Amino acid sequence: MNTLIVIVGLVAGVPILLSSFAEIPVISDLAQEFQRWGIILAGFSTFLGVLNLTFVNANALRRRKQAGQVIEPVVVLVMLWGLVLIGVFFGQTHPAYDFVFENVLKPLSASGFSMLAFFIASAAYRAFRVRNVDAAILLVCGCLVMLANIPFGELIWSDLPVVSDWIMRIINGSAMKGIVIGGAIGAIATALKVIVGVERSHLRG
Amino acid sequence: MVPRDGGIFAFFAFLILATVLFWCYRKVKAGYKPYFRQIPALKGLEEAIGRAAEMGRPVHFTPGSDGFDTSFAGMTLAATICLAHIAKLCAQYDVRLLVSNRRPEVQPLTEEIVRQAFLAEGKIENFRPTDIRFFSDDQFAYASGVVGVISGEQTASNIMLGGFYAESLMFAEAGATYGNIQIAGTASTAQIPFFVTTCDYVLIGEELFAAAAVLSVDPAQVSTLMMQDIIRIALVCLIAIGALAATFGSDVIRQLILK
Amino acid sequence: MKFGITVAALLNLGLWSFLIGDNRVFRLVQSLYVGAAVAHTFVLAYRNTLIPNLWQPFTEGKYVLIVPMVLGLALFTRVTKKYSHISKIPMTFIVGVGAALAIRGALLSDLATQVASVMVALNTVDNIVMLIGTLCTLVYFTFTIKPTPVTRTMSYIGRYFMMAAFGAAFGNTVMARMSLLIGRLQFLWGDWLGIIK
Amino acid sequence: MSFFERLQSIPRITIYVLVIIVLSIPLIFPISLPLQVAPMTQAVYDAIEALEPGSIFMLSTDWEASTEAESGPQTEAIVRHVLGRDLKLIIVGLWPQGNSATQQIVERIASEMGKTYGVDWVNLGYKPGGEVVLASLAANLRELYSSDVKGTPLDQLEICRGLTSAKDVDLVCSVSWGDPGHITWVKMVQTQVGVPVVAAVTAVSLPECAPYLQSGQLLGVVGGLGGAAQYEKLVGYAGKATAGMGAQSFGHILVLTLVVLGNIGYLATRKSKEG
Repeated sequence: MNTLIVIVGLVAGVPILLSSFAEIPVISDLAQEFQRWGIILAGFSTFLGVLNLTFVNANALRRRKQAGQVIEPVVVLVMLWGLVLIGVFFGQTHPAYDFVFENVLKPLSASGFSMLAFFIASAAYRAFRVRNVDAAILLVCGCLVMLANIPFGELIWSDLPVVSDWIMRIINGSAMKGIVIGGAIGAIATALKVIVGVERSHLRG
Repeated sequence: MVPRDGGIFAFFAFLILATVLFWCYRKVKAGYKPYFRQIPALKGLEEAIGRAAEMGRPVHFTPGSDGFDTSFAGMTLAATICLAHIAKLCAQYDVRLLVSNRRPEVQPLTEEIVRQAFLAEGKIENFRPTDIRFFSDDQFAYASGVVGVISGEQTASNIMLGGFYAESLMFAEAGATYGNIQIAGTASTAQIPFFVTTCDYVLIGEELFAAAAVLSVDPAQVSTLMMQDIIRIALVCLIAIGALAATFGSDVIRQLILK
Repeated sequence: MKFGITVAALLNLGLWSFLIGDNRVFRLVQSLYVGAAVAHTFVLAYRNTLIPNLWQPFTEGKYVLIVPMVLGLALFTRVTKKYSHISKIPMTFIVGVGAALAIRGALLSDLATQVASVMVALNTVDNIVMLIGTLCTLVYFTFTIKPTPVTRTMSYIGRYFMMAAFGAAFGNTVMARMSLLIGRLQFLWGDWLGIIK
Repeated sequence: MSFFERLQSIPRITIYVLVIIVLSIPLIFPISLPLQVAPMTQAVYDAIEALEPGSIFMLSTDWEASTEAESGPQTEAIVRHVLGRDLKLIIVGLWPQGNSATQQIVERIASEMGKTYGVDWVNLGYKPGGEVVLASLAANLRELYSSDVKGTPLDQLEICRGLTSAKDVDLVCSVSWGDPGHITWVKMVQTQVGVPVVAAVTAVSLPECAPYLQSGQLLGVVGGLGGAAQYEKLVGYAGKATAGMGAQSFGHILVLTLVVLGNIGYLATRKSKEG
């Protein structure tokens, strides 16, 4: 099994890696084919999401202690499988599917995230403190950027947009560059270890 | 065989990186122990779990939003390595450890790690598989699940390592509200500000990977760290030379890199 | 007032009830959302990937696709206790492909192009600051090299550059989250109640 | 409890209610504010203006409905510009909900502007896998996309006639909320096949764009709701983004006030404790 896993990792990774450097007749075609397989497997793993959610909720139903705990898992399962079946057999354009997407999924997705506005306001009030030099720099830059992005900012200080733009482009840009370049080295090292099979903790469990 | 644009540099850069990595790996395997910079957040872990023990309350841990199939897989990996250490400490201190997962594929891994740690400490009877939870692949459901654990289980410490998205704010805020000692670590740059402003200890960016390497004592991890440092310093020199050359009107180094 | 919009608005308020505290309505609404979100992702993947990229070419004679099909099905052994080790094979494949692509992206984009783009002539304040910031941030993240006075200073400067960047990120995030709430308020006050036109 | 201590302990719910009230006032009683177009927004507009009519413009829907408030108006403004310029609009996507939502947005705009599906625009749909999808798209687009979102083979769609490989795409715009998204496009398509990329990102993702803007890997970026409002101004209409700018300003002022209040209290109590 272990050898097999190392072989699969090498077979999957090496052609794509080699074709990153040059167009090599057979190897580049193989790399392309493997990439398409990767997409197909990603497609299968979306069904793994469906299966997992089903099992989790089925287990919750089985382990329930009171009658009241039935509702949520049942709602999840009905919604999940109802939508899966309609979607698979009739497609997204089916009125029921469209209704759920437009009036349940989309608004709930947006509403969930919009709650972050409340949380951020309260976090800004509670947590954003000038505790030390780090926090002071963070605070000043954060406030400058926030102020500069509204028309009132200019009224307070006419050069504010220029300063904010400079912070975003130069200060933030150079720090991000350092992070991106450093991150790239780390990413390459980790990926290399994955391909040659040194790094395999993700297969545990 | 036609080289791609930038393929020649990419090839040699890859060769150099791979060689340095291999060299470091051999050296560490042979018993070389490199110098390690102090990472305060690691001390913080002991403090956080120790306090949970004093208070008789659980510790909460989450390995973040990413699995192993995205470009952030490294963070999840580092998080699980740190989890092994955290689980060991929890087993030693008899602290209940709650783990919240977002990714279905990470769930069994975290469960196994915690089980192994409790087993190794001879405390397997304290291990409860139901404490290792999977909420949902969905970001918000996962987020509110974690908030629910922090508020419902009255955790004493909240440890968040891995890849995070917008949910980071909710976790950190919940932890702060319930007076948790909070430790966070992520390389998701958009989320670091929230952790810096709400947590007691933060592993910024690659400090997370470094922490994992220190904890794992695994030659593969340690040698990666060494290799990264060598390449990093080499790049600093290269960039400085390249910029000086550009100042005096020579574009040679730049052009070489883009070959 | 359309029926659908009222449903959406009530679900929205149900979700927001979480702001007061975790409650039954919130969990119910959230259950609806979780089920729908996971289903939608699968339905789209099924219709846009599994059918056109797997099933159609397979039935048209591209039999080599039996390999990803079997690998894909093997992925599902993950939900069983007994056979979950089989899923390691497709997992390794996915991770292997992803790792190779990560190397490709990192080498060409983040290493080559980004490194080259900092090698600028040091003839403006912007360029000098940009260079200092990038180099100091790089030095901050060294862990196994004994610090010298120079690298220690660079490391400090790097940390301050990063804190400034994180400040900018915080400011931007506040903006983003306010925008999201504005979108919902436009929906509630406008599309639903018709107070704003 | 002293005044300063009280300053530090405004209840959570009070803040929440304040947020709703402060954001709602300018929505219900609109105020008009001057709007300056940022250079990076202008750059996106210019990149689209520079394309000849009939050029292929690929719009990638890399967002979820969570950020619809930002990504929706961005999509709308850019699509209006693109269809108005008679470019061929090809939609792909790395995230599922954004793709379905974009389909609805474009259907509405297209019927308003008298544009035909399959001739002026097409949706090739969401595919899972992130960077694998884009690597595959860069290598062999036609093998990856054999049919559109409705199942029609690409060969039967007039719009796809000039589209044989990724190199035929004249400009990519990734409307993105994170990863996979605009950076994935840069890494897997821009750097590999040289197709120019612009992006419309949530304000959260804006700081991460700076290095790629500086290096020219991203030609321009529309950032957040503010960027969308600027783009609406460039295209010449006032949509949801413009309408939201007053509330946006009020929101920032509220948060700034909260930060200042909290810190005054914090510093004052810390001083008195030290003293």
